[in-house]
Amino acid sequence: MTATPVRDRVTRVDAAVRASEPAGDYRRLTLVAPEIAVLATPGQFVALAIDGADSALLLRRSFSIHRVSADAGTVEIVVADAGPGTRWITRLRAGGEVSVVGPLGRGFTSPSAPRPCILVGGGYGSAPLFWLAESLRVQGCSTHLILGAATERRLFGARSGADSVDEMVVMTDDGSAGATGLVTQPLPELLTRTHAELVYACGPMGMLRAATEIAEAHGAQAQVAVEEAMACGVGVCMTCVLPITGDDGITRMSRSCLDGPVFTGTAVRWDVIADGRVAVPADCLGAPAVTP
Amino acid sequence: MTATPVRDRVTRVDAAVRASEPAGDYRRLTLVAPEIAVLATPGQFVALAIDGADSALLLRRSFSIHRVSADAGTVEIVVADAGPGTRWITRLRAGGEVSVVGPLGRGFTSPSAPRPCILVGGGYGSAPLFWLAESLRVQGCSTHLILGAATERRLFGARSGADSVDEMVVMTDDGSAGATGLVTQPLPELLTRTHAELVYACGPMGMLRAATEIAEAHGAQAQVAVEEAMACGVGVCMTCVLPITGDDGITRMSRSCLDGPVFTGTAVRWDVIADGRVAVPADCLGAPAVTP
Amino acid sequence: MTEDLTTVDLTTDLGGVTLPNPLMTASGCAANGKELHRFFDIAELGAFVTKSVKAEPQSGRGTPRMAETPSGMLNSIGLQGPGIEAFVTTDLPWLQSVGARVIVSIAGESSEEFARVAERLVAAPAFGAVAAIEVNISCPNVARRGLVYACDPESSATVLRLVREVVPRGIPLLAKVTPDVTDIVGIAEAALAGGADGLTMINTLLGIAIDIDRQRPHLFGTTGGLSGPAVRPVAVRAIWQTHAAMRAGRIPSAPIVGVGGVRSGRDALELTLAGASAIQVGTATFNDPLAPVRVLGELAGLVADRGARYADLVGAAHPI
Amino acid sequence: MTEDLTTVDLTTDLGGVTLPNPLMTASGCAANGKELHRFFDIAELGAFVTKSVKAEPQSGRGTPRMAETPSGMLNSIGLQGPGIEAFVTTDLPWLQSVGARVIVSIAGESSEEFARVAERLVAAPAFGAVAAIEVNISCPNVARRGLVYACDPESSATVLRLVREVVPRGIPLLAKVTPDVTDIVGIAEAALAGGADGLTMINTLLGIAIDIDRQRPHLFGTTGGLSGPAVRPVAVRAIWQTHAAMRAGRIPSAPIVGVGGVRSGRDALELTLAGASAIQVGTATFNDPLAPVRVLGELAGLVADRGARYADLVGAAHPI
Ligand SMILES: Cc1cc2nc3c(=O)[nH]c(=O)nc-3n(C[C@H](O)[C@H](O)[C@H](O)COP(=O)(O)OP(=O)(O)OC[C@H]3O[C@@H](n4cnc5c(N)ncnc54)[C@H](O)[C@@H]3O)c2cc1C
Ligand SMILES: Cc1cc2nc3c(=O)[nH]c(=O)nc-3n(C[C@H](O)[C@H](O)[C@H](O)COP(=O)(O)OP(=O)(O)OC[C@H]3O[C@@H](n4cnc5c(N)ncnc54)[C@H](O)[C@@H]3O)c2cc1C
Ligand SMILES: Cc1cc2nc3c(=O)[nH]c(=O)nc-3n(C[C@H](O)[C@H](O)[C@H](O)COP(=O)(O)O)c2cc1C
Ligand SMILES: Cc1cc2nc3c(=O)[nH]c(=O)nc-3n(C[C@H](O)[C@H](O)[C@H](O)COP(=O)(O)O)c2cc1C
Ligand code: FES
Ligand code: FES
Repeated sequence: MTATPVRDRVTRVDAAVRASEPAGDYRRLTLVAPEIAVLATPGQFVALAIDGADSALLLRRSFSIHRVSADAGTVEIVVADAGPGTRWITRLRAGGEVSVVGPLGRGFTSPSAPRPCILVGGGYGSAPLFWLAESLRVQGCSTHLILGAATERRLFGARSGADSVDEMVVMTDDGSAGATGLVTQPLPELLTRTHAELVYACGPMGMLRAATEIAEAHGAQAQVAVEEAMACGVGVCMTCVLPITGDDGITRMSRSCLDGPVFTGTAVRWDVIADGRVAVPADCLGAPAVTP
Repeated sequence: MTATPVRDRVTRVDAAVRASEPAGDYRRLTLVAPEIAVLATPGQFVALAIDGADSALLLRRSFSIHRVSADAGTVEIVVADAGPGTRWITRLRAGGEVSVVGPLGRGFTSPSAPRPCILVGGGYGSAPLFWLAESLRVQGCSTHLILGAATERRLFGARSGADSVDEMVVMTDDGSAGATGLVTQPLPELLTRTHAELVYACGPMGMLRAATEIAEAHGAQAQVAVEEAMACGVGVCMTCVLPITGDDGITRMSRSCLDGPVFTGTAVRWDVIADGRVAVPADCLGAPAVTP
Repeated sequence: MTEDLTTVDLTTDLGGVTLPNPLMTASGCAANGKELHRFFDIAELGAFVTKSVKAEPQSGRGTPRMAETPSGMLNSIGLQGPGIEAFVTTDLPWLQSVGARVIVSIAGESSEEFARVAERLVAAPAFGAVAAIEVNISCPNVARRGLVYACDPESSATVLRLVREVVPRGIPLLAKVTPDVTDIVGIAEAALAGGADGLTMINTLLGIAIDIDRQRPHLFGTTGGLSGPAVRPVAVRAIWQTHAAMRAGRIPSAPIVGVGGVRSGRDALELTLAGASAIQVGTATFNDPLAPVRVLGELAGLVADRGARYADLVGAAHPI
Repeated sequence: MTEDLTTVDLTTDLGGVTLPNPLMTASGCAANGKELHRFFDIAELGAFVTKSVKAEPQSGRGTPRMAETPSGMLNSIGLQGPGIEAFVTTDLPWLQSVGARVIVSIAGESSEEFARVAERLVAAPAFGAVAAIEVNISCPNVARRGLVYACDPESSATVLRLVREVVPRGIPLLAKVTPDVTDIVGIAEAALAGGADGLTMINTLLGIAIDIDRQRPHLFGTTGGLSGPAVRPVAVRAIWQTHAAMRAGRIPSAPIVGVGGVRSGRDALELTLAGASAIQVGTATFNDPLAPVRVLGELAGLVADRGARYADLVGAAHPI
């Protein structure tokens, strides 16, 4: 497979692995994919195939783009070993090859004018935030990053990340690095102090919901990057849906790979999301008369 | 998986790959498997798993043992890239690991007293013959090897093999090495000249049949190593059967992984074998009244 | 590949309609075209098969809607879609605008709903883009307590009959059947008797995955449809049995559109040799968004290697 | 694994017979014991299930008898075996000598043949080693033109009734069913009504592979049985549906022996949570001759991690 012509800002490419470095519990991979590097914006993601035609794992795995270098033609991702697919990826080494589709989805939206922004990243969820912070900074925004994880080894970017932002706060559940507590804990104080109107959040669902609610309570808007199980990543299978309320007030089951992964926090129907399941709200467009 | 205790001269072991070297169109792999090396005899085989638990290729692939070194604890095999499974194996490199079950099957039987022996190997079928020749030589037999293949690149052992035997004849279909012709062509003359009573043959079915018939015509016995598609290699699935006539004159569908892969040539029911298919002879034990 | 593939004759006949090549998307595995058109020109395919559409908008089920399984996956989408009205005003005109030959997949909870959807489709201004209609009878019949239409010969025939009444003769109807039956040839026969011009086989197999950590079914909807390379031998068997029955004159002859586990040109040829006149690529598209055109190219190479026309290879593995 | 696995309670009840653990070989995937006993002590298993045996010796089919498929395989052995006479004089005494708990799988071309085989087995001196009899009704009924017994409720019930008549009460009968039916719960119900004490599900799915180079079916016998991890979601579904019907009181309660695609302890637990009281490992044994004991060890670890007894996990994923 060779790279396909870019028809509409998305492509499939066989990427050489330039580097694979450990980063706490994660690995940071640098992939040579110039076609993707020139197109991507912060908050978009890529989908990697797991091995070749003889792999029993048929579906691609999705990863936020950590950063790109248009000059070097590289795309970086940060991968946690969470199962067989990510295990294969974390075992890739420089010189290996992997099929990559991207850039996918809608990324973060910048404020229309320079404003203070708060970024909240849980675990590897912080991966796309440094690149986002740098692009916000170029646009004249001040950037305040809260980095959190269960333990120090699950933090990503705690060492090098400070350079990308104006302020960085580190939190761990167990206090093994930074302050003890949840990543959303410093958020109210930070919102009050910075008068930020925008919160960018990436991490587990519970954290995204909390960030949305805290932002809302402070009159700010949250943009949340969700992580739904995706069979295709390109919008054709309808597995990755979430109930999202549109500007017209109507809730639809929307594809998080196409309309997301970044959604306005208040548009997400958190009320039907619990314990890894998402129900169809009764008022959703096309909802069955009686829920099955 | 670690090596299992040897209960009955067969074991499963995770073998490190010590070396993988090109040999014409093939690759010669050296596997560290001391438990197997001490047990094996010429004509036996090993069965290799293709990759780990996430491989879509579930069944093991079988390979004749080329030679063993009990001292080094190694087992060598010669592999042709014939499909997805063997492709994976030929891409293994030193430092890699592969699950090996062996030694499997019944190998070649030595003559009861020192005798001249003729060995006939087609393609990679020659792989087990050098080791066999060396062991025959230790028993005082003279050894005469005919090596054949379609082309030079498909010969195995044409360079180094001569040391293992008293006489070596090389044949290729296209004359790219040795004399032009089939591997069985020099057999009648050699049988007449050496007065050999035993022919050992390993290669494609057509060759095994021809070797059997020529040997029989010269009053010699052929031992042929067959290659039937095997799902398990260890005797539990009944996929690898061939119609074999026993000493009692009764033909049974016998497992080539357990009762073979080496059979007495005249015991094989060549009359029902053609074009990759084997029918059940009407006089076979338990044959259906009407063939389906 | 031995020769210029553009000279290979890949044309295939689908109950009176001739397609330039046999490759298609599979319903529900390609949405309604725009998404894949970013990767390749969907008009290059023999036909583009749309997601099954019902009369009204459908939210589909809750999530998780998918579980990966060895060499396959389970899905439980619940036919999420915009409804036929939005389909004919938005999706179909777009498909027409890019020059795609369209096979519209229709579904319903009652045989009347199928007919209603077909009627609305036929009345659409963009109906000219429609090459055939695929009638997805592998979906639950509410009147029979959710029993899938294609599990019952009579219900299958009824749906086809009602749809046939409202669809003009020149538009072939393909009945899409499920392999989860004791006698797939009997269902095929009933669908043909009802008015189908061809068959699409197979839909997914019913399956379940359990989340062993949460100790509950993995999918929100409990059961899902199994698809992907894992099921290919079942698809080949269904096509083989049905095509064999046609060759033997036990049921009327009709084109079979093969689907199930096709990932490569070799797989497409396998279904063809078993008796399929056209090939759909479904789940493999999730692995490779270019799979439908890639498989087309690979198939063209294999047909060329055999010095054959595609049509000559249909059912060629049958002894009689 | 958190604790000493020898303390984990893995006992399971199989229609009155208690086994020390739920792990078994699958019929036809372990021959009759000697071959695997080279790799591990088969008496460590909950039970050893033998290759289906008929009245007379069987040559089985020609070759190729197998085709590898994605995450699975097709087989077409044709029940090759020594016949019941040789089985009871050679195989069964050997199994008894190593202390194995034996489940003998029986087959026949007529319901009378099933009964005859069972009768001979019951009369065998080594019958004391037999823990249960598995009645493989997923094989063709010659009287009904080769229709598989387990495709028809009535034939299924008849076989079980005739076998039940000749087998002493204390020996459970397990009816082994095929998933290639429209309504597997209906077949299960019929088998139980006929006299089965439990069910083994699933046998292989009917499949075909085509050799695209020779342009003919790959298997000598054309069709084969699909097995391996590829079919696991179908096995889980069959077990789930049947166990759910038992929980709801729609059919009588009975133990289900789960089989289909189990390769790891996680897979075994998946079938257990769906409703299986025991687990057979078939095709995975071809990948790893130690698979049955390896899976047993892995399952013990998972049961221990959950601080549970095995029996508590049977069907635990059901909401009600
Ligand atoms: C938009 C997006 C961005 C992501 N970014 C990152 C990232 O930057 N770094 C990172 O390490 N991981 C990221 N993930 C999660 C990552 O895709 C999953 O961890 C991975 O798919 C798990 O695959 P597995 O085979 O290792 O695990 P398994 O649990 O065995 O996977 C089984 C199946 O479930 C799906 N699945 C399991 N967990 C998840 C999950 N959390 N999200 C989505 N699908 C899942 C898999 O894709 C696969 O199909 C992201 C996911 C999405 C959707
Ligand atoms: C006893 C024995 C000894 C062998 N010795 C050697 C050897 O020394 N060197 C060597 O290169 N090859 C040897 N082979 C053949 C080797 O096992 C096959 O080439 C290999 O299994 C093909 O696997 P594949 O995935 O590459 O090809 P595929 O054709 O894709 O395999 C598909 C399936 O068919 C089976 N199969 C295909 N071809 C053969 C074949 N020729 N024999 C048996 N099974 C087959 C495979 O095992 C697999 O299950 C031997 C086979 C046997 C039975
Ligand atoms: C996510 C998904 C959604 C599907 N939706 C539909 C559908 O709406 N209508 C339909 O007829 N088949 C649907 N199918 C079935 C496919 O069209 C196809 O018959 C099946 O997946 C087997 O082919 P495959 O193995 O190539 O995927 C769907 C399959 C998948 C995986
Ligand atoms: C080679 C082979 C032979 C089999 N023979 C029998 C048999 O004789 N009797 C039977 O009831 N099932 C037989 N089966 C079916 C298995 O017992 C089992 O039901 C099926 O393979 C599914 O389990 P698995 O996926 O673990 O293999 C056979 C399966 C295979 C692969
Ligand atoms: S992952 Fe397929 S539509 Fe989003
Ligand atoms: S390969 Fe399984 S019995 Fe020989």
